[in-house]
Amino acid sequence: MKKTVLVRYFAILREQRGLGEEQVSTSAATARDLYEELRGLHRFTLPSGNVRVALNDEFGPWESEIRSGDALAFLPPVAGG
Amino acid sequence: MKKTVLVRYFAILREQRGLGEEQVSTSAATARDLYEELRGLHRFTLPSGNVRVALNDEFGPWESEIRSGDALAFLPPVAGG
Amino acid sequence: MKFELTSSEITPTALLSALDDTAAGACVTFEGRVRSQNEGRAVLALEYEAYAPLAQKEGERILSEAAARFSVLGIACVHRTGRLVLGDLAVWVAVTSKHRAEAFEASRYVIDQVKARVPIWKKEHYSDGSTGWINCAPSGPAGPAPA
Amino acid sequence: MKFELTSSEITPTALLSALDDTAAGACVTFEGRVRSQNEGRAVLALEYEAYAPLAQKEGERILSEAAARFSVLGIACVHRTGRLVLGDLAVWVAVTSKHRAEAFEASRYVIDQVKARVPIWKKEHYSDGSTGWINCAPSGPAGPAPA
Repeated sequence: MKKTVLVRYFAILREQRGLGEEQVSTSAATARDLYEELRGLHRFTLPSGNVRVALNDEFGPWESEIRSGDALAFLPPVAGG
Repeated sequence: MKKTVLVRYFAILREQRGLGEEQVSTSAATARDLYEELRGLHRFTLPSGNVRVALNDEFGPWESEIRSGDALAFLPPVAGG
Repeated sequence: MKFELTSSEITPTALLSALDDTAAGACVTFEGRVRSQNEGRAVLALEYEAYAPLAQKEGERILSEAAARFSVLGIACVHRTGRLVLGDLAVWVAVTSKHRAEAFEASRYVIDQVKARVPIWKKEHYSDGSTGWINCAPSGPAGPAPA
Repeated sequence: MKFELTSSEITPTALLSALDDTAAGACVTFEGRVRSQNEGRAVLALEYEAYAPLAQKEGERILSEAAARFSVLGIACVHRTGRLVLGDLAVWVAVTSKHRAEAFEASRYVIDQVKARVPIWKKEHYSDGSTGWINCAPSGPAGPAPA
């Protein structure tokens, strides 16, 4: 069964996707499944091992189950400072 | 044979001596001998183990021989910063 | 204790006066600036992009951790976002404490953790017209860039 | 690279601009201030006395050592002499470097060595009217006071 989630992209992922956020309809069960689905679709260069996921504005594990209405963000390696 | 040296005192030694510098006529052979002589005379509270000596504006060992015309300074434990 | 993201120039003087405290014997500040070279390439400008809600939370957590680990009196960190040019202040950390060891250790902790954990990204613009997202080469390590 | 003793107020802003360098990605500053308490006693003011010619030489030696040990771009230290009141800046250290580790390590080295080696003495004036030369109790240890 499909669910609809908000996905935010940052930095290199935002540029590779060509937008900062979008509503995505997916049947992915976990955050990792969703990232792999989107990575295939948009040819993201970063493997999930180099990316972190945030669920509803908090860091989460890749195995987090996703539900309709969730907001996910995919975070490339950070480089503040 | 007596020699004449300039002696400078700092901080607590200056206060215990009551002046910042003076010409001293002494037969002391080394800087340590001179400090011990002055310590007895002026009742300095600091033993030589807590004091350093400078000879002609440079740190020196307590065993430095002193000569007429030398400038010695007796330095209590420092406390900058 | 204050963590801040800002898109306008960081002004240390005003920020420091908020930390004034006559109980403080020590104040250590760290300034991270845009430098002219990175890994041998001439840098003209850079952009910082932040995931603001989570960057704010993570920044505040780092300051709380530093305050819990080290005996400090005041602690602050400000990070720029947006476009910066050479010499601009990118990040500023200040810690006040009674004694100096704590201010050194806490400020080092804050900048190390901010660089490693806060969701902020840096894109460099080079003199040859190319650009690059730092740490985002597909095969490169995921660790933070130095300094 | 500059070591300075001064009997007038230390003004970090002017001193920092002398260290400006677009190759510098990091600047660490340390400020030592007159604090209101020392070992449980209320401090109102203090006096620093220096053996100026030797303090200058020893301060310059410390900066040279730091520059030789750590990869720094700029390094400066200013120490006050004379009478200071609460909150006054007593000593200021700044180090610029490409990367942050060197600036932290060199600034810590400088302040630690300055406190341990430079012939400067501190007399505290307490709220009860008494005074004391720090580290000069006859039976006390000869090491430098913290902070």
